[in-house]
Amino acid sequence: MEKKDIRLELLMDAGNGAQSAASMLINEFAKEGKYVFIEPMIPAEISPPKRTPHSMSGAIVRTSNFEISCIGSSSDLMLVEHEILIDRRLNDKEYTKDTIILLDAGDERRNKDGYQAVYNRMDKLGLTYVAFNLPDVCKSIMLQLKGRGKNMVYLGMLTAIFNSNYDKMYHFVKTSYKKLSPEKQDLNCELYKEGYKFAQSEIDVRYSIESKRDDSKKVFMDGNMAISFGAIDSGIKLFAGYPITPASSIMHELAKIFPSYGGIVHQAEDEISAMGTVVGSYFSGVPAMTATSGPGLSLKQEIIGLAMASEIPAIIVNVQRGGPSTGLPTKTEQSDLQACLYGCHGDNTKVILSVADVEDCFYAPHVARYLGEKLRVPVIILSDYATSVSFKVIGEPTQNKLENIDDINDDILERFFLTRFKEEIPMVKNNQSIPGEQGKERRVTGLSTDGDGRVDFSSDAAIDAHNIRNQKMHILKESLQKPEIFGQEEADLLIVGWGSARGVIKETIDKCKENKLSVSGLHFKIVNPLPLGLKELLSKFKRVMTVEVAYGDRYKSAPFARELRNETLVDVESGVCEPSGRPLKPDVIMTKIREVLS
Amino acid sequence: MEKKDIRLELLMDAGNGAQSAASMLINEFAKEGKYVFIEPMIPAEISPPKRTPHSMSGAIVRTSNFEISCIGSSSDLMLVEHEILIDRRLNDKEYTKDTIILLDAGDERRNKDGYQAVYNRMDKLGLTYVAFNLPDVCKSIMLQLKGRGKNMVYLGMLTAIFNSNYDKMYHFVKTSYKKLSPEKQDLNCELYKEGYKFAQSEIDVRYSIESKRDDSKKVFMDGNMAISFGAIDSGIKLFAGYPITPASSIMHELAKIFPSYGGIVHQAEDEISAMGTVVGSYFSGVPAMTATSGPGLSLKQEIIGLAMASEIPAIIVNVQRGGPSTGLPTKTEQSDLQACLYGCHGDNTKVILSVADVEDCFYAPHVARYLGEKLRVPVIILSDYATSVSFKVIGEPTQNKLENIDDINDDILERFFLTRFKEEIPMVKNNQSIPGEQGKERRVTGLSTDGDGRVDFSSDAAIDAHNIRNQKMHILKESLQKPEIFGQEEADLLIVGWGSARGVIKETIDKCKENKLSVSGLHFKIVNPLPLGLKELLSKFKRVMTVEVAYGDRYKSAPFARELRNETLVDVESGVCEPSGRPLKPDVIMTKIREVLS
Amino acid sequence: MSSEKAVPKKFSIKDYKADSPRWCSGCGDFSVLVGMRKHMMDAQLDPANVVHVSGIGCSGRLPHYFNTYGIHGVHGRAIPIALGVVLARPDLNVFIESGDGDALSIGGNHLIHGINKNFNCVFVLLDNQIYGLTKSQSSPTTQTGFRTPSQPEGTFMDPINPIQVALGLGGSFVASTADWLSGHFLETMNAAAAHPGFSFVHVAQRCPKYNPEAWDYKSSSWYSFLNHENGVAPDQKFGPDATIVDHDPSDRSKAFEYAQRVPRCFGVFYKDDTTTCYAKVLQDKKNKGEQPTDLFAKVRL
Amino acid sequence: MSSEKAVPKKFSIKDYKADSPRWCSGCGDFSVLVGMRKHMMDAQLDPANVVHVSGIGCSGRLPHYFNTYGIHGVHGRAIPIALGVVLARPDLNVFIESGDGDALSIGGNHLIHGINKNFNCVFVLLDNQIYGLTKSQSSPTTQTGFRTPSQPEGTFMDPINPIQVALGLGGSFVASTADWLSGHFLETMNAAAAHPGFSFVHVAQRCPKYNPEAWDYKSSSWYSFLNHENGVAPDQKFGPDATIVDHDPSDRSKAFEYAQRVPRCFGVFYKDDTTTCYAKVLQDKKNKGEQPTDLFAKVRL
Ligand SMILES: Cc1ncc(C[n+]2csc(CCOP(=O)(O)OP(=O)(O)O)c2C)c(N)n1
Ligand SMILES: Cc1ncc(C[n+]2csc(CCOP(=O)(O)OP(=O)(O)O)c2C)c(N)n1
Ligand code: SF4
Ligand code: SF4
Ligand SMILES: [Mg+2]
Ligand SMILES: [Mg+2]
Repeated sequence: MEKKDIRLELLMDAGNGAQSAASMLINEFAKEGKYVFIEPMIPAEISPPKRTPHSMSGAIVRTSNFEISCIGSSSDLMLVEHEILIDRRLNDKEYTKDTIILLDAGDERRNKDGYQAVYNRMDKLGLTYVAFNLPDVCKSIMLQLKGRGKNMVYLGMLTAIFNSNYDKMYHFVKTSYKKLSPEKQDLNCELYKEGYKFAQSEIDVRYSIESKRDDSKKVFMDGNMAISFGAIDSGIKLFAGYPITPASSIMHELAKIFPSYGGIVHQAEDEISAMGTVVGSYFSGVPAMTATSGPGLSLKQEIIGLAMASEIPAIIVNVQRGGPSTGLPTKTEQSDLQACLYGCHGDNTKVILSVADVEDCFYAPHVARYLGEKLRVPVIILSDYATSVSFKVIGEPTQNKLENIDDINDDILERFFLTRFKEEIPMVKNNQSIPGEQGKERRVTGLSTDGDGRVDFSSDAAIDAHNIRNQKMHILKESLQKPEIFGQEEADLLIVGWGSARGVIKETIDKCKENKLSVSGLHFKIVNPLPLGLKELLSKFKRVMTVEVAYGDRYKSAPFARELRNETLVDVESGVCEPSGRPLKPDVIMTKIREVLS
Repeated sequence: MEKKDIRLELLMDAGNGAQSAASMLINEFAKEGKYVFIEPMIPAEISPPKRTPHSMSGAIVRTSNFEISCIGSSSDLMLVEHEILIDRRLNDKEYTKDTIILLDAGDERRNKDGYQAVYNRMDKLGLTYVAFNLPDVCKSIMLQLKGRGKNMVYLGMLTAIFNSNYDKMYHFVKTSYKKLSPEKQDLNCELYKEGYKFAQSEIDVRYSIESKRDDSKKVFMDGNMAISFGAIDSGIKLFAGYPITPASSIMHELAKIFPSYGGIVHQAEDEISAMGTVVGSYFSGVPAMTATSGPGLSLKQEIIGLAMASEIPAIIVNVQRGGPSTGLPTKTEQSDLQACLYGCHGDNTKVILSVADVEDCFYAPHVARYLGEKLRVPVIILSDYATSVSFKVIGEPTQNKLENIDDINDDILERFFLTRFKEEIPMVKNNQSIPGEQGKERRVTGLSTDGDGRVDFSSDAAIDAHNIRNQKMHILKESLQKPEIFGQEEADLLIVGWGSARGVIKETIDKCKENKLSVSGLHFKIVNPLPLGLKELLSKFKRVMTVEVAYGDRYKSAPFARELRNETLVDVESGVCEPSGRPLKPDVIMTKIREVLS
Repeated sequence: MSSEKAVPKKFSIKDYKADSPRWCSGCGDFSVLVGMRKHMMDAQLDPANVVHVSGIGCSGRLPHYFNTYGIHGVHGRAIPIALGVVLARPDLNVFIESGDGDALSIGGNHLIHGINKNFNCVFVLLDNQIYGLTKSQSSPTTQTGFRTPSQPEGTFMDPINPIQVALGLGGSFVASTADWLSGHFLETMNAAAAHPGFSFVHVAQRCPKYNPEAWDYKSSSWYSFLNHENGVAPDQKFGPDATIVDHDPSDRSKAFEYAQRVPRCFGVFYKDDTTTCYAKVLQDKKNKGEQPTDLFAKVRL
Repeated sequence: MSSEKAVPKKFSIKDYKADSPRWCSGCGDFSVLVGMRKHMMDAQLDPANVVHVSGIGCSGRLPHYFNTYGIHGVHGRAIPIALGVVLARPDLNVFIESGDGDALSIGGNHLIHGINKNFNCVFVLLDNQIYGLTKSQSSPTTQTGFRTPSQPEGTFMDPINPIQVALGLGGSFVASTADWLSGHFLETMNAAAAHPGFSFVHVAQRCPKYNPEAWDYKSSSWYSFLNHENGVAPDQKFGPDATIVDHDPSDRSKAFEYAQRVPRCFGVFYKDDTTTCYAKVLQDKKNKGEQPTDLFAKVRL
């Protein structure tokens, strides 16, 4: 089947190597010039017992001959290790009538009824499936590998199914297991080969995508790697963090390479401490960043407030996961927006950036430094689980090796729909020197102060400080450009989103165009403050609704809808607002659009 | 001068006993059948150096022959210890052309220029002032008391000025210094007498208020005492807290008496810990409460989220102070609303009550228990500095000795504009047993679970849980009555407020009526969720604006305005929104009203 | 209710079983789970009167697997939550399960104050010398030089010695055992539960996934058992090659010495049943509280 | 800039003075303020290169009164903030001022990890055995039986011994002095500043307002001075009746003994200049870091 765009899924028990097989495959895809996007599915436990729904681990791979910016809605092909996994996965409803399921029937003898039930379920859903049994040769090799290696069989199968380059992939497999003994390396290669042969002869499903030649340099990374590289390139020199899924890999990546770039990685005893250390460093003139996720954000609130009140910049990455509370650590959501906006007690002014994709992750630290240091406020970078773990092939970003923030490239500001500040930014405290500057010694405090930084509890001092802090944010507000619009500036419906919703909105609007639906899209990267002129912008549409991976209903607006309603008094509806733990799906949005327009 | 309503101020250096003198005075006023309201002014430091602006300490006393519900706008009389204090206090602009200032000129020899500057300033402002010198006899007695006792002189003066009962007050003074030696007691009484005599003969200012006889039982307490008593009466059995101004006195009050009522007071090592202990206790079936202020609220957020997700009730009192960060610990503000609403990461559902006055403080714990236990969610009681420290004479509340929350009195629910739940409240976790119940053992967690309470990361489980949690709040929303309206249901202008704004709104609307201005008032006690039908309600007014002790401006709505805008899409303006640290003033609101209506 | 005493129901091990665990195979948490169930059965605790409280981590999942009451709280805060249970309901048996990261990193302050307050509970520190659930960052007990994603050139600070810390904080019961020493573990749990106050039990816990080197459970020559009639007897079945050291658990100075000793020791380091219990003091105050006086007496005009 | 070395400017005491304090008269914080200014002058620290970091409390106001750089942070978190300064700028002289509530109650976890990380700073614990700024609640060091608004029948738990805790946590420099012993205080500060690592200095601090009984500064017979050539000499001017005890600060076990001793001791309990410093390790890693490699090398297709 010649296609422009394919999504496949490889689902195995945790620990069986589905993710590494998938990443080898897409590495090869990418080298072949295809566009790829991969979203791993990771259980919340380390190695949950196999053959349970909890052990579902794997990867969704989308590949195409055009730039893709989201993982899509449903899979064309699912290669699944056993009946429990497919049963679990079907609940997520990411299939269509055209989905083909390849189900390994190797476990059928252990649970005939289970398999039968799943066959029935798939029949009932009208799904096409192939139950296959691996050849004995695979089984015997796997026995020599103590049961491991099935992922290589599957990789072989996928190579055949996707008409990928067998030789190159074989070579890749061979060189990927450097840590294993030569014999084991060979056995893995054997398994790969046998899988390929098996699918060649026994599986009657083929996909191909015409590869585009494109000689520009490409890199392949996930959101968290991009943030780490971005942190380095933006001139941040200190990272303080406490482990938490899905933010930890930023610390891991930096721990490996930061010292070579003159940076320090500090694993703190908790999130409060990490936040304090960032503030101490930035006060001393050294740009610093922390990264966390929901529960850690809650803990950092008090010190974020200190940074704000005492005019110390601070960069906080918050990788949103499923909530509330400990929630669903390896699922995605966009529900921390308001905790970022309002979480700290008292009147708050801080900048909140969100990232739409891997490229944004790379540049967000630059912008965070620019805004944080210019305004001397904390800046939160909001990412989410899906973005943090999703790998994408992107053009290699230009390196900036930023030192002085005034040297920041206009392109980077543009990417976040920002104009360079033209005016002097007022400060509550007139003196903003850093330690070492002689004759300008100063103390900062979370207490109310006058312009000289002296503790002052008078009404006048309090009001002045409030005014100036908010004035700073208003200057930023006035420096924001119109956010990104997809489609016409006037239409029957506008769908609005932020952060990782961009790709989905873009793709949805493309589909709407094809279908001649009068729908446009609007996407925000800076979510606080919001730009001027929004009311006028939104008013040009008959209806406006947001798409968010966050809760909303008839009584309670979804978070971003709520902010827009307040800001514009336009009846922004909470259109798609299901915190399911899964990324937004263009199909779900399309269904909603048709419902709304009908 | 015969008046219906007088406000006086006694300002002295911290540590000189202004507050105790004022409270003796108003105790006597109250016994005479007057209505009284007292707001102490407390420096943020313990004993800041005398004769500096930082040492201003004192009390504002308002007394009248009708029920008063706020401290008012400006003082009729100020009795001030020295020139620095009056200079500092004039900045707050709580005077009118009719204000009379009695300035002790005893320090004039220490700072002639300072006094002169202040005289000039008062002249310029057109204020009436009397600079007086205490008779030598007072000075020599004070010498025997090592400089103390001036507050008793002033108390004597005020007794004379207010035509209060000298004998009774003398007796009161005598019995108030039980801890002192008999000689010192006598010296204090002497000073009182001399002060009285002095004012009788030398000060030509007199006020009197016709006392109303009213034989109903009266009690005299501040907001925090009322919360403590309310906690006991509502059947709460455990208090866990960490000291923080202005919440600490709740813990102090309870520490004195809670054990006699079967309660425990636990001073935790920090706010996070206190919150955890409340959750542990409530999970075990024992109603528990914590009390804190801004910075502590920020720290508690993570565990508040746990309580919400795991369906454990918890009662959190947050006494708002000036912010952000450490801010102005002994000033008032209403800026924590949104931190309460959204502070914790992830989708949040919790009940937020606010208290309008001392009576509400007494009943809020009852309602918090009712809502918290019925819905099994955290309930935040929002008070503020002004309410917490302001003493008021109120009719003695009926005691309820509540055990089972279903026995709660309808009147108490009514007070918060609430109807008793008629339906069963759905729960995410079907089993809500408490330890000790056999056969119903269960585990709770902040992770996503299914209805049986089992850890479940599937989309279905996550969505179900989100739905049910929000459904609970919607049931409450539907049980809310229309909030309190002052004035007509249709008018040119509606002013809206919450919590401690009630008294000011009431008084303002009364004045508007007198002035035939078409203005109504609306006041909320439950601030989350908001009642249904608000859009219709607000739409009947040509303009709507909030009055809040919180920041707002043309670009950024004040907190409550923001919530109303989102909820109703009505253009709710941020009318009076100055976080000055001082309570709302009817005069300031009146000025704004005239501006808006003109 | 009938006034006759009910015949005590005999609880069997399965009365303590709930959901099935989701740990890696070979994880020491399984042995702890089994050992604690055994302890509860030995003590014939009514599951309805037991509360397990935990933080977040692989170890934090333990409460889910006991058919008792349980609170799987937030990271590092099990102690304050458990204190709430104990203050509210002194009739319940409270166990706390906490990891080395949970207890010694983010939860350190509560450990200080839990030990200091000496409220009645059994505190089990599952020390696998690693952050398990977040995929193997250095914890405060990770061995020097061990490479982790957060310190890839090797963990560079010396590990905290949890036993020494517990003693330093004035712990009234301080013991150490290992997940694989099933007899010793059980006896340690029994002794801990018998102690009135905060019983600190350090457990050497295997994490085959991320730190298999931390504890060599296959040999026993690298450790000693502390032996005393007031302590716990050596486990000669599972630790046949361990040396045996006599140690009187009332001797605090010696306890400090043994805590720092190489080869390291398992057993009861210190025990003092007479230390003031915070919860008990508060409960006593409450119980001896005079009859309720007039709530408004003080404020009535 | 000229290449000649500038003649070192001589800083006088007034170069260290900023705003005027707002403490109660007679408060020990005044003496600490004066003592620390003297220390900075003795060491001729350039005020521009000094950072004072504090938490919240009466003691937390100290940084405002030095004409140096300073961060008056939030309650209990001075240590992490100071670590940020030290990691970022090893060239600066960092002092931390913290109260007994700030350091030992809410800030306990950071104290554990600050001491353990042993980063270079002088940590001054102003111990007035009470929560001053919030008006006299019991703190972890309040003497048993002392009545406070939070424990009105008398503080009922035994106070934490901060020196013992610091030693138990492995402190590399642990000393105690008193605000009114001006000579001893100054010398202690000098010794603390000279120590590479986390110098824990406990200061008996008078709070005449809320806990005048805590420290009897008028007599000196109730304490001893620890005396050693590697320590700090006794202050015979202000403590004429104190006994003098010889103690070698390299002896940790003895240090523990003296920490628990009655009469209590002032002086250097323990000192070890060779303990690993966290910040230094990280800075060394960074400095020896190879030249920047190609940022995208690993991820380029
Ligand atoms: C506030 C907060 N910070 C961080 C995390 C992430 N987290 C979960 S478990 C864990 C540490 C686990 O290590 P340990 O306590 O040793 O338990 P183990 O998994 O080894 O049993 C961390 C950092 C969290 N859940 N909450
Ligand atoms: C998060 C937070 N909790 C509580 C407080 C209130 N608070 C201010 S200072 C203080 C304790 C002061 O005691 P201590 O640390 O001993 O300092 P001292 O005033 O005695 O010098 C407390 C509880 C606060 N500012 N922030
Ligand atoms: S990661 Fe380690 S501690 Fe966690 S379940 Fe696996 S083996 Fe056990
Ligand atoms: S309360 Fe105590 S510590 Fe605070 S300033 Fe007054 S005397 Fe000093
Ligand atoms: Mg661990
Ligand atoms: Mg103190």
